Amino acid sequence: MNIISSSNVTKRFGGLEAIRNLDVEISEASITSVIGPNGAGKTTFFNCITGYYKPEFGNILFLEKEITGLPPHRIAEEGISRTYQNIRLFNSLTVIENILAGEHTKLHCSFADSLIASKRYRMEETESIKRAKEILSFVGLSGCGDQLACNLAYGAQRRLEIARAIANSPKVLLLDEPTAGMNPSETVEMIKLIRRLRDKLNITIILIEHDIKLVMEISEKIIVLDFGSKIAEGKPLEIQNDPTVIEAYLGKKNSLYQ
Amino acid sequence: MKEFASKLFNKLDQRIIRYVLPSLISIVILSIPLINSPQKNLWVRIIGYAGLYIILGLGLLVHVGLAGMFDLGFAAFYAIGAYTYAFLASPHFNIHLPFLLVLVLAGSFAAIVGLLICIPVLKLRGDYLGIVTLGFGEIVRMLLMNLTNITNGSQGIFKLDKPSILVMTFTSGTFFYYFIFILVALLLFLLNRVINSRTGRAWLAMREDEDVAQMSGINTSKYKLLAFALGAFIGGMGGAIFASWQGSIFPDNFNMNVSINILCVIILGGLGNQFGVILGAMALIALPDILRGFSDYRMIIFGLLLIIMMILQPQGFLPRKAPELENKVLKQGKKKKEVQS
Amino acid sequence: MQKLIEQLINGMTVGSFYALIALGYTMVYGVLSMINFAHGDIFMVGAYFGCFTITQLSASGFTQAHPILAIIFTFLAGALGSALTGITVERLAYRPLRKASRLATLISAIGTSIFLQEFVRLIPKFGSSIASIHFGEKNLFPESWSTAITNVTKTFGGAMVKTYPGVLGTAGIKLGEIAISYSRILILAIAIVFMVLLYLLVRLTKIGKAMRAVSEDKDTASLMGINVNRIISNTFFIGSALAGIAGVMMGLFYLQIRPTMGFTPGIKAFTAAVVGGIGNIPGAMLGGYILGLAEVISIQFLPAVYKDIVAFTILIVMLIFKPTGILGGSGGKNKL
Amino acid sequence: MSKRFFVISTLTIAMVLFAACGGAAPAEEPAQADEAEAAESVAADEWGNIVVPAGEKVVLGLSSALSAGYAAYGQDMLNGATVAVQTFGDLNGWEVSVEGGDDQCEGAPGVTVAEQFSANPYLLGVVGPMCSGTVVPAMDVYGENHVMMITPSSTAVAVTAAGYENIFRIVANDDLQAQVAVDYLFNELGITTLGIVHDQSIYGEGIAQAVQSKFEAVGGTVTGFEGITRGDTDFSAVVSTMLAGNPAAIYWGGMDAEGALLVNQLRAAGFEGVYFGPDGIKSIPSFVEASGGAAEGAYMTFGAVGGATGYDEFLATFTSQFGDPVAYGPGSYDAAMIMLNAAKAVSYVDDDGNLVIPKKALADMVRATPYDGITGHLEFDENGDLKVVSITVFQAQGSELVPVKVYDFGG
Repeated sequence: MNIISSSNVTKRFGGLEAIRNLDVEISEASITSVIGPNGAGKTTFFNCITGYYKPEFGNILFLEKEITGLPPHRIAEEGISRTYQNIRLFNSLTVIENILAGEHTKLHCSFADSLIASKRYRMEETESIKRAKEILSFVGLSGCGDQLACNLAYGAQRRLEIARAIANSPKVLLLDEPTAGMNPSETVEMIKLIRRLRDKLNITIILIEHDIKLVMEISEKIIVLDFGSKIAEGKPLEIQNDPTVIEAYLGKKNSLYQ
Repeated sequence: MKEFASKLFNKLDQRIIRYVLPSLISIVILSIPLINSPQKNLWVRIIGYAGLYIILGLGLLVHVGLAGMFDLGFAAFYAIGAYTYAFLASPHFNIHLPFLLVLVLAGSFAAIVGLLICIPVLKLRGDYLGIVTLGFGEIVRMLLMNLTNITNGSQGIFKLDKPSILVMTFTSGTFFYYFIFILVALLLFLLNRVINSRTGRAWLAMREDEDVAQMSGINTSKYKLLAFALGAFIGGMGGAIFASWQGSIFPDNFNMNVSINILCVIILGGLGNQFGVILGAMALIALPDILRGFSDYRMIIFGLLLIIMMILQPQGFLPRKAPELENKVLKQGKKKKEVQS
Repeated sequence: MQKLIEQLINGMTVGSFYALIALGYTMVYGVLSMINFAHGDIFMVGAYFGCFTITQLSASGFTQAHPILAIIFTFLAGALGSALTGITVERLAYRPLRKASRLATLISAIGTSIFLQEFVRLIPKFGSSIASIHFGEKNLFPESWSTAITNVTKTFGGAMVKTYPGVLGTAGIKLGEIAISYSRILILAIAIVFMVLLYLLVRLTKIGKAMRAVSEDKDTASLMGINVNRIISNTFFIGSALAGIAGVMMGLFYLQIRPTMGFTPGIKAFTAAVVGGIGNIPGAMLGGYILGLAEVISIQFLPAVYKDIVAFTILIVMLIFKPTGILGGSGGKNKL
Repeated sequence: MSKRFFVISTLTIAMVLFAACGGAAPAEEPAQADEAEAAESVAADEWGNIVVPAGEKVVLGLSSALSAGYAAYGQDMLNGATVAVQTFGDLNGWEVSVEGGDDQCEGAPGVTVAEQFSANPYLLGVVGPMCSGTVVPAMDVYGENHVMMITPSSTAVAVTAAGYENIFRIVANDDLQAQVAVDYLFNELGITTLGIVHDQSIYGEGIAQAVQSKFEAVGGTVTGFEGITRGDTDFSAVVSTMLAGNPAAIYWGGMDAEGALLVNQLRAAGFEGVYFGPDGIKSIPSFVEASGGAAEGAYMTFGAVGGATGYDEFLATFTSQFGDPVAYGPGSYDAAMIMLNAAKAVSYVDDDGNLVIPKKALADMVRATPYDGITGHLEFDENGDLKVVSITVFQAQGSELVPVKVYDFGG
């Protein structure tokens, strides 16, 4: 069954159409890659799903439920979270605090609770911190929980961003170039992590990626965007052999394997 | 062995920072009015007035330090609180409500106004919010100045009630001194809880990156409003205390310099650190009075000190110290295990 | 009707001052994204340099002989005085805080503002105390020097209001019912000329391009081989010079200057810069004139005391509908 | 975390409860919150004595704006008091020193200065505060600590209305000044239409309101009542709204800086009528100079008549050190002199060789003895206001301010 399905979504910036009549179907617990040349509208598509942009036309369904035009925080509550192309952490907060902030939608104690330090407040605090630690060890960051986020190494920051994103146990996770700027070994780690996210936590993964090798290796379905519209879609092998894709995106066939 | 020693020392160190120092400070602060010297009233006045600015600073801290909402017009809430007191506890309208009640009313009224000004500007950020609040602050002052038939305009309101709790009426500065510092302790206590809660972290996240905060599921509008109302509430209470202490108020008491001073207090103290505010207030409000010896050179010295302090300590005296949650949890985990076994 | 037109002209005059000062705010904001709170006082310093110059020139009879030249010299002195103050302030009070949070810089700027005001006020005291430095019986300076120092400092600053000699006069032209004094026309002209010059400078010249590059992204700019520090100094130089010119204009037109004269115009100009979209040069000019006109127009309908209320209300409403100012880009996303 | 706060807050509460016993006591009767020696010599003087040991200086406090906006006037007052102390010499063998307290013309700092002075055991009394906005909150402190206070400049009616026996004023209050202004405008100059502009300050708007009501009372018509913002420089908008009502005279309620700008812009806009202001604009040279000649012929009221007995000597000493007095220098001189003379009369040296000044006696002496100062004949009524107030109307002629009519009240 489809966890996310968009039908002819269109987003304009002034004159140009960043995405044009985009129909996309993402099946549950799958790993899907969105690829395409720069400016093909990949990130814009993410921004439409997460509610940062409101598309002019079309609608996006999440588990058969209309989420188009909902404010971002509502969509996050529904269970869609994301990471960012250029890492955006809460830099002057500690690693754990970043995750705790990510847990926001899972917690319920109100301002008043915290004022009077109600039972719920105390329990939630301990609970949330425990969960945060579990997440830390899941992404392999345990031990640096009390460092400031900005002091982490680059790869660790990427992982922390994912940790924050999964802190409110989402159903769908949008990864915007998760391995950008990583060295091969870090990339391998990241691939493993992404797999585990899906296998262990059963999270549907949609990722934007330029590293074709990675894409081919990891994804069960690939969506190719060009100038804002979908030009191809299918299993990695189909995409590799799809003439339009080769034409529009990959140029020469063998460049795939560089 | 050596390790153990250093560990022990660290522990002691921790203890000192956590308990001994604050207790010492509070003892010193609390015992000032008890010294029997002609200088007493002066110091009660100076430190007490600094204490008032701690309260205001904590209010603005919620706006700027926690929620990251640049506020250049905080004096407005201070003024609203003060005038609420003047209306409800003075011969002006011949209403004389009890002190504590008016205190809460002043805060609430300031909070309501805070909400009203905040709602339309929720989308504004950074300096744009700053300039709007600045304008708002000025507008409030000018309205106080010009709605003569309500506020008595520039001529101010005199003979405000001295606070009376139960049957006792207090006239001495000593009362205000203690009252202010009890309130400070209470505020510090509560704010600390809030900061280390879901709410507080939502604010901090918002301050760090509003978009990401929202896409992490934080309803930024709601938390902005909450922060603004809370800050305004604290500011309003401060205003009421000021009014009852000074006994007469004029619109000029709430000009832009007041807003700027409060901002200096929290930045000097260290943004996002509620204890920094104490140091900031002491430095900023008490300093000019301590510099009185320099007579008419004092303000130029004050200006210089501001620059130097910022260059030496750009983070302020006490930058925010994040709680060490990871270790804390470890401890608790162990405890649980012990219980089980 | 002709009242209204006269009012509009008044508004334009006031607007010119706001606009000229706002330019400094907006340029500094562009390159450092900081609010230079001391800008209003740099404007004040310029007025004092101008005042000193023209009083000396008048005393020596030069003004009477060549009024035009005298006025030009005065403007030069004011502009230079402010400009030098500006770069000094940047070097000493702001540059050490380049990496710190913008609020830290703000406080430093506030400190600078207090310092400049008090300094100008206390100059005579400093002068006399310097003049009277002596070791044992021996004075550091010979009699003539010390008197000179004392006099110069006395004529330069002090707590008392200083006054420009009224060189512009109140003569004017009458277009039918409408009376416009030449001085107002002069001010409008000067302001507009300098704004156009600045605009061309930033658009066309190499240094202008460098400035825009720095305001886009310091690091990249420095990678492109631009000396960021020098560009920032230049920005302060130009912005402050404009403020100095505004200061001299204010002195020539309103005659009196005082150490605290910078505050109100400073705040108004800052407001104007934000209305226009801070960091945006044409925006600053536009904002200045909008604010100036808003003030006078409001007086047509409301008591004068509501002037500023109206001005600020317009500001707020405008920002609610255009959160980054009229010509502003994405400047609103600046974090604290 | 919160544990630590628990510790502190409980500690706080404990301390407070314990302190409340000590703290509440002065609350009932503030008189006890006074110097230590109050106790021993209460018998001699119900307000206690000022006891200055040999070798110590008697301190004369002066509260005014010594920094920022109004520093020029504040400094002038300080200079006046300094000259007074110089001319007076020693007080029964004790040296007198002037101590300036910078109240910045604002309320809160003014109260702090008041506490500072009240805390000084060797303080004789305080000249000032300068501004009404300072006096009103500060006078409670002076009153409750029985610190002699004489203001040479604050004209707010409220000052002496509070009924403190130790607070005096040697300048006409707003009402009298307004009365004089209105009388001179209406009767002397025969002006029936008046426009009023004020600076929205406690002082300026206060006197402007008084003028408005009094002028309407005598049957004149007020054509406009507008306020300007202090610190602004362009009043042309107000000017043209004012002139729209075309009044025969404009009354300015405020200080000299804005006053000069206003008259300048009025004249530039072609206003030929009378320009009239309160003591706030009687400052030489700034008002006349700053107006760029526009102030020529302008009128102003001022309490102090220069040229009274001894004024020239004062002027000589003053100018030799500080240049020309700005405004309240002479008044400040007289205020100081009154205090010093009274102190000379009531003070005595006790057995331990201390100079003793009984506070109540000092206040009574000041009230009882008239003094012929350089600003005229000064004699107090029971409120501490002048019994006989002489207000002089000055006119700017050339660069001089020439007295044209003297009004005497009471007596």
